[in-house]
Amino acid sequence: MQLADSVFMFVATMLVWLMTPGIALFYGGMVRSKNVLSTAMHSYMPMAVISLLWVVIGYSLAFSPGNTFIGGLDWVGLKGVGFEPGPYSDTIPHSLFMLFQMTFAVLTVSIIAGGIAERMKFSAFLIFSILWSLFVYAPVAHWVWGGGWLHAIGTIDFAGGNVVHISSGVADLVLAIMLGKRKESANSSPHNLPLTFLGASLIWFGWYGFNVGSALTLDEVAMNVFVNTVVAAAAGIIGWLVVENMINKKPTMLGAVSGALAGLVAITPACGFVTPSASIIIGLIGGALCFWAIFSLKSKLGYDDALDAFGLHGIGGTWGGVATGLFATTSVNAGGADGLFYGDASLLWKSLVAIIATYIFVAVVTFIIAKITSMFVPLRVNEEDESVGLDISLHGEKAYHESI
Amino acid sequence: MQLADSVFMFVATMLVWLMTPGIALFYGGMVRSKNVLSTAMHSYMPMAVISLLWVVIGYSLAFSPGNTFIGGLDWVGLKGVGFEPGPYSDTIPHSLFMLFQMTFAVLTVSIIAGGIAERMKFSAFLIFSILWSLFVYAPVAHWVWGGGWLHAIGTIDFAGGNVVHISSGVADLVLAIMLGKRKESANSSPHNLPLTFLGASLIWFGWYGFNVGSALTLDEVAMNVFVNTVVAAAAGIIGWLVVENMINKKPTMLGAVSGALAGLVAITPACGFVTPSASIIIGLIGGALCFWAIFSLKSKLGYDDALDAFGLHGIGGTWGGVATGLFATTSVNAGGADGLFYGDASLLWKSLVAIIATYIFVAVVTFIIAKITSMFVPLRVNEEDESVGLDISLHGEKAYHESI
Amino acid sequence: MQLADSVFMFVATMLVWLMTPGIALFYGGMVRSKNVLSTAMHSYMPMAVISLLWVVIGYSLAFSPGNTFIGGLDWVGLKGVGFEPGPYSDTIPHSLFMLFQMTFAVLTVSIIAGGIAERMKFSAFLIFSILWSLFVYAPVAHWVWGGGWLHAIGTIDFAGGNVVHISSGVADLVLAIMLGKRKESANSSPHNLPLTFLGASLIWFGWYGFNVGSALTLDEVAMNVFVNTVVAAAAGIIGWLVVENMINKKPTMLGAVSGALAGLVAITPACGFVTPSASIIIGLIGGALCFWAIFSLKSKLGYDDALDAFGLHGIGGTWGGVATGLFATTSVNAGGADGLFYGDASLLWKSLVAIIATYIFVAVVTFIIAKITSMFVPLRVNEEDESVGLDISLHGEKAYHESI
Amino acid sequence: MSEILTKIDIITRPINFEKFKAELAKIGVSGITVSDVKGTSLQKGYIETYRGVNRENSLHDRIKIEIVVCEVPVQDVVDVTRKFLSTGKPGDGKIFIYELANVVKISTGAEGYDALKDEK
Amino acid sequence: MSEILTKIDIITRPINFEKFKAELAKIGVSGITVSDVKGTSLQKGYIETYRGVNRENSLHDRIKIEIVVCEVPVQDVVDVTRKFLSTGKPGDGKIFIYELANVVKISTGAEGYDALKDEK
Amino acid sequence: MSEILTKIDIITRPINFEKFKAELAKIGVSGITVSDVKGTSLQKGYIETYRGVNRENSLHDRIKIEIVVCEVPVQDVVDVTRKFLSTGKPGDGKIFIYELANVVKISTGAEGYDALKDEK
Ligand SMILES: Nc1ncnc2c1ncn2[C@@H]1O[C@H](COP(=O)(O)OP(=O)(O)O)[C@@H](O)[C@H]1O
Ligand SMILES: Nc1ncnc2c1ncn2[C@@H]1O[C@H](COP(=O)(O)OP(=O)(O)O)[C@@H](O)[C@H]1O
Ligand SMILES: Nc1ncnc2c1ncn2[C@@H]1O[C@H](COP(=O)(O)OP(=O)(O)O)[C@@H](O)[C@H]1O
Repeated sequence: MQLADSVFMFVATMLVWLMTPGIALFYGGMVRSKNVLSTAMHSYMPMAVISLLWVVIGYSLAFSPGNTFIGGLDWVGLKGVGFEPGPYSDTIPHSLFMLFQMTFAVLTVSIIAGGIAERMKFSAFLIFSILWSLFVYAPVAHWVWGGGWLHAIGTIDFAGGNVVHISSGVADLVLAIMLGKRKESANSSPHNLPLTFLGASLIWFGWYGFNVGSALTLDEVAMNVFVNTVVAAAAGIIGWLVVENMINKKPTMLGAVSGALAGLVAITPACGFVTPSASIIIGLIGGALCFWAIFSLKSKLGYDDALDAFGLHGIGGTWGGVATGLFATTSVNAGGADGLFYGDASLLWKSLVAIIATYIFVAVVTFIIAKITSMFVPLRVNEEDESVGLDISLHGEKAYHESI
Repeated sequence: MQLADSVFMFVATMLVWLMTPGIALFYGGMVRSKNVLSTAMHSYMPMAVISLLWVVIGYSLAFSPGNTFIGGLDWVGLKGVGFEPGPYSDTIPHSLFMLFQMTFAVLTVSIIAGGIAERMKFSAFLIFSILWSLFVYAPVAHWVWGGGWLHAIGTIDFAGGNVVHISSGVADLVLAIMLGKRKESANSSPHNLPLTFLGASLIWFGWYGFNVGSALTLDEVAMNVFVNTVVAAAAGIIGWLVVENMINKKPTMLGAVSGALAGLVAITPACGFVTPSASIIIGLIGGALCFWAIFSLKSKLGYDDALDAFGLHGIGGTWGGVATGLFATTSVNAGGADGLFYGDASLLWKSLVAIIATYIFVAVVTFIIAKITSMFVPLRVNEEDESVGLDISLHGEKAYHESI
Repeated sequence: MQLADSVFMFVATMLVWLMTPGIALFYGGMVRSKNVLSTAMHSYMPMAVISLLWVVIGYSLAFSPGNTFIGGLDWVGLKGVGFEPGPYSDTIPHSLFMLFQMTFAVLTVSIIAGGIAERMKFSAFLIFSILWSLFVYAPVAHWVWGGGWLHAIGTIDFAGGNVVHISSGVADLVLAIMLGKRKESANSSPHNLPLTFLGASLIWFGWYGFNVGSALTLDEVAMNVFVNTVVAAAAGIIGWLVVENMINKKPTMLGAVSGALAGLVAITPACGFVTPSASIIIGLIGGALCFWAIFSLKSKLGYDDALDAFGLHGIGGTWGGVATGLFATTSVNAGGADGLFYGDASLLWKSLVAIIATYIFVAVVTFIIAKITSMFVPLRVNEEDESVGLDISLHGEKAYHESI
Repeated sequence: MSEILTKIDIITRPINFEKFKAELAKIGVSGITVSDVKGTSLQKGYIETYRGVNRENSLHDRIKIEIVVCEVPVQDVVDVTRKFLSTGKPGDGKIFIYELANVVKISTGAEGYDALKDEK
Repeated sequence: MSEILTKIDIITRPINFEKFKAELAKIGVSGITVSDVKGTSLQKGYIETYRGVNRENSLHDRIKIEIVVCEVPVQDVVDVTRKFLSTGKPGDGKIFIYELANVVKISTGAEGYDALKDEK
Repeated sequence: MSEILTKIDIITRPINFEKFKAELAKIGVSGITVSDVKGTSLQKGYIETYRGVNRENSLHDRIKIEIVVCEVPVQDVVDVTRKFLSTGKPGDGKIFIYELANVVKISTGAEGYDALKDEK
């Protein structure tokens, strides 16, 4: 046990915790004013529901010893998860590790809310998110971090590229397609970009806890993660804005903050295994690629990923996984592996296996869960509720009131 | 002295510090746009006035050895409050403990601003808050934490259910009644709920510092507090929304964030003494009860507690005190006590004594202080200023400007 | 190496990091709604550009051993800046010190954005800020902290009065004069003061990392810094509001938050060397003086320092430097010096030399850099773009969308 | 009944609109349009002050209520309005009355009297 | 051509304005003014609820489109509007038609027909 | 003096309103109502771009100034307006002039000329 490590992980947990309200504000600013509260609720409710679920069973399913596919039930109801260090770190309380991981589980669900904005029923999303957390998040987390098969074959994912970003991105895409386009999607501009700016800043802020905290201590690897996270985000901004400026002749504020997040997503799986120079490249390409995906791919394929959670987290996370296979080097982290550019092609194959497996598993199970949910309650609100806005129709509130 | 503890308490102090601007934003979003700056000012000024007062004399009155009712003057002007650990912790600087406690003193006053919104004079609130901090906050804090009589009879209040929440809630209620109803209270909807959402998120964020930090180190008790705080807030959301949905058929965003705060208030006194399962129950009931108090009690009794500081902090804090008497168990904290459900009824009686004594003392002294204040300056603005809005009439500012 | 120190500096770095988005929100709320994104971008882009520049060369120029005027190139590309402690602290990783300092370099540039708001071209500011960071920030930081001549002659500047505040304030003033007045400056009220309130709160929050973190550990000096920072900010609010209330009969919310920042700026250079009582005086005068500078000086001299970065950071920083020369005492910090009120006039002279040298150097080089920039791209947008608003004309975005 | 269409604009302080609406509904008004406006007249303005700079602002928050009537006598609307809104203090506002050439109900194409006579 | 100036106010739901504008441009409308308003009529209101307190709100978000025409026949504008906006459901809105006494173009001082006949 | 009531609507760019108001006060205008509107006419629109999606927006921020006069000659208002607002560039805006049937002052019930002739 090492008190300073515990303090560090307390701080990291706090930082990641703040990302979820950050997502709510980030998303809330991008929808129209008649849907801001509904959107915020989608991102906020996981803080209630998934937190409790995690304590009751989610943590056990994801992290307790089980089979290669999913954890067991040993830690149900936090049995055995107390102050004594657990198997994942000798220096911090097991319960602190559990809370740190809880913030990831909550965040992942709240990211999904991006693609479904402005049309999914609140009750449907609640049911969906509980099932999804149990049947998608817990297994994927187990595969990578809980000793499951992805870990066994030797893939590496430092802070959750697969677990958090690809899985939420793909789930978001599946839901967006199943829900169909928003009626007024062609016509819906972000109603409050300063709110989005604020949310994005809180998300970035929290990301330091997310990435650096994933080292579970502030050692040499962690410090490298810290530097990598800083430069990848910076490079992501530049990557996005340069391409945006080339195509549209305007560098936008929404582009700048989106680029930062793209860079952060991209560096997430790689941050503990690559050098700062590689991080700059990963961030630059991450920013450029995510812009391209949102700008070109989305309009070509025609799905309505309302707030681009797939464009950022899915594409960015995929690139991050590939980049790990390319740029990873044992010179910065003996516990990692060497990537293609350091002479070993196998890591890249493993990364691709991990990515493809995650895509397929998440897509299939998300689809099934959504179908099951729709047996109980329709996924989408009716036309009138959608045109009036979900704030009034589902929650009986309006975000803003002027004098009349 | 233990450096890691100091770092932890630095972090905790920062977190609690942030709750006060959080309150300002939380409240600011709930009033009409013509009063948002005035409301924010009520919550912000304690950061100036009460901070200085604390350094000069407040800390000494609350925490220095004195009699059973109030502290002495030994630590006036921070005399003897330096880097050396003080009597409250061996492992952190005395001055750090003093600053941590300062954030509580500031926050408590800023909570009161909820009931008086949209009609109390700024100057009156300033005078009131100085007197209140000296003659209400300092003694009550001394009773519970400074070695006063409530401590002597064996009541327990981990993070300030009595000191912070009941005292601010009751003071708020007394002022709300003395001020009377807002002229347009029937007609005043929150002008900016995203602002309220943001404020509530910052408050919740800070609450981890509030509760966990009250352990003064990150030991086993502290980790239990951390888990309890997480689950109680989550359960508070669910408790509120379930009841709200039963009654009004709509789960609201304002309800969700209010429920989180209700759960947090309720767990505050108990968090160091109860199990996580008990915390879930305390949070659930906390959320449900506060909704009921605001929904039903307020309209029945007819007072205009504008932003429901009594409904949340008073009612929630009272339930938290009772719950401590019910659920406390020495199995999680040897320094605590066993509650009714663990075989000892005496703690419940002590809790009730503490609650009732706090209610009476705070109500009476708040009333007297408000009366004294009103000798110097009227408590309430005149009708015209109220209808124009306090931002323009008292502060000469408007929160928002459009192009005209 | 001391893990707890590293954790502390991680926290401090996070806190200072948050100040830059805080500045963006603080400034963004003060401009008109047609320029909020442009203003935010000015403050946000340093997080991308200056961060990378810092890693590549800025840190080396500022902190690596060089001559008395500027650092060398030894640490270019972070060569030698790794996990091993560097020359500036034995207890934390060198790379952590580098990141902590990065947040200062970024923040300083983002402060400058205040004076140029609503009229400077985005591309011009980008070019300018890169040059400025290299040719102004790096040398001045080197003079004071990197072993340069100001350090050699014995001036003391705890957390960056000269390096951060005076230099950004003066640069801001020079740019504001070179750009000329905004066309509608007489007519431009802050469009969203709650946003400004939020930004100011984040800035204040971060300032604890800024000042206390500058001690690089949480020792006796650091704790004194913490207390001083708290009370100076509080006193700054009171100083500003008292004078404002005397002159305009209204204590404003914008005044309160500006006063807090004024107090914080003023205490920045002195915080490690003075007593809490002195800090209260420094804060009070800081608040009053900055109000006076903005109220009276600006209108007399007629420059359009749009968001008063000079009024706050320039004037406040100057007063802070002078105050250090007056109030510093070795009784609180053996590594400091005694000021005039403690019997030694020489520190005051040194402070004045430092201030004057910084004014002259920054003013001249800023002017030259701006002139050079204007050879590539005009500094100011054209009339039509200015009247349409920079958000639409430069960034192709509008901050807010209503239903039409 | 002659088909004279009249538009009535009421400019007044922000008010409890729901109550006023109920009063108007009683005399048969079938639709109302409201908007936020700023108004100035003889009331004195107020001073705003930002960082020491004072700015006079003579624009007060007002609302504009537009009512088109045909069947309902204009005088009734004026009377109800005065009863509800008159406080005797400056700023109570004004009622402006215009003639209208025609009204068309978009959904049905009904014109004039019929456009307003919504099927209740 | 007689110089009759007509003002047409359309009150309807928030719509995709750019498309509607294009339709109007086709028949020769040279300028449009739009604003956000709130409207109430026979549609039922909705309930807002804040911390358990229910408040009925019968005001719906509407937009008001103002068009002044001279050359362009009023009936054309009405037709285009009905074609574009009519859904048959309550809330489609109303078109109010007024006569105008004069129009002045500020930049040139041109009046009436000339003020509207912008040089294309 | 014949009691002809006239309403003048000015649609123009957002301006320094206080100065304009002072000019109007000089010629005797006793009250003004202002609101934010969006306007489109022959000026070209601008492009907004959000995450790569371009959207044309032809609506510009405009303000609408409503003035009702009786005593004051309409031409005076037009002249003052043109002098103050004309820049010669497109977008200066238009002045629309209507006849009014009546005005009522809510507080006193005074009508027509008397309603506007505020006791100064
Ligand atoms: N002549 C006018 N033209 C246009 N609007 C007017 C005129 N007179 C008054 N108004 C509008 O009516 C509002 C209320 O009028 P005001 O004169 O203040 O009320 P009262 O007649 O009760 O004093 C004003 O704020 C302004 O918006
Ligand atoms: N008599 C009226 N006077 C003023 N505004 C009206 C009137 N009737 C309708 N409106 C406005 O038009 C809007 C739409 O009218 P509504 O009656 O709902 O449409 P529909 O005729 O299709 O039912 C209303 O919300 C209101 O703003
Ligand atoms: N025919 C019209 N009907 C309604 N509004 C109009 C009309 N013509 C102009 N406007 C309004 O007046 C504003 C300014 O008019 P515009 O034609 O741009 O000015 P200018 O005549 O100086 O070119 C427009 O943005 C629009 O809001």
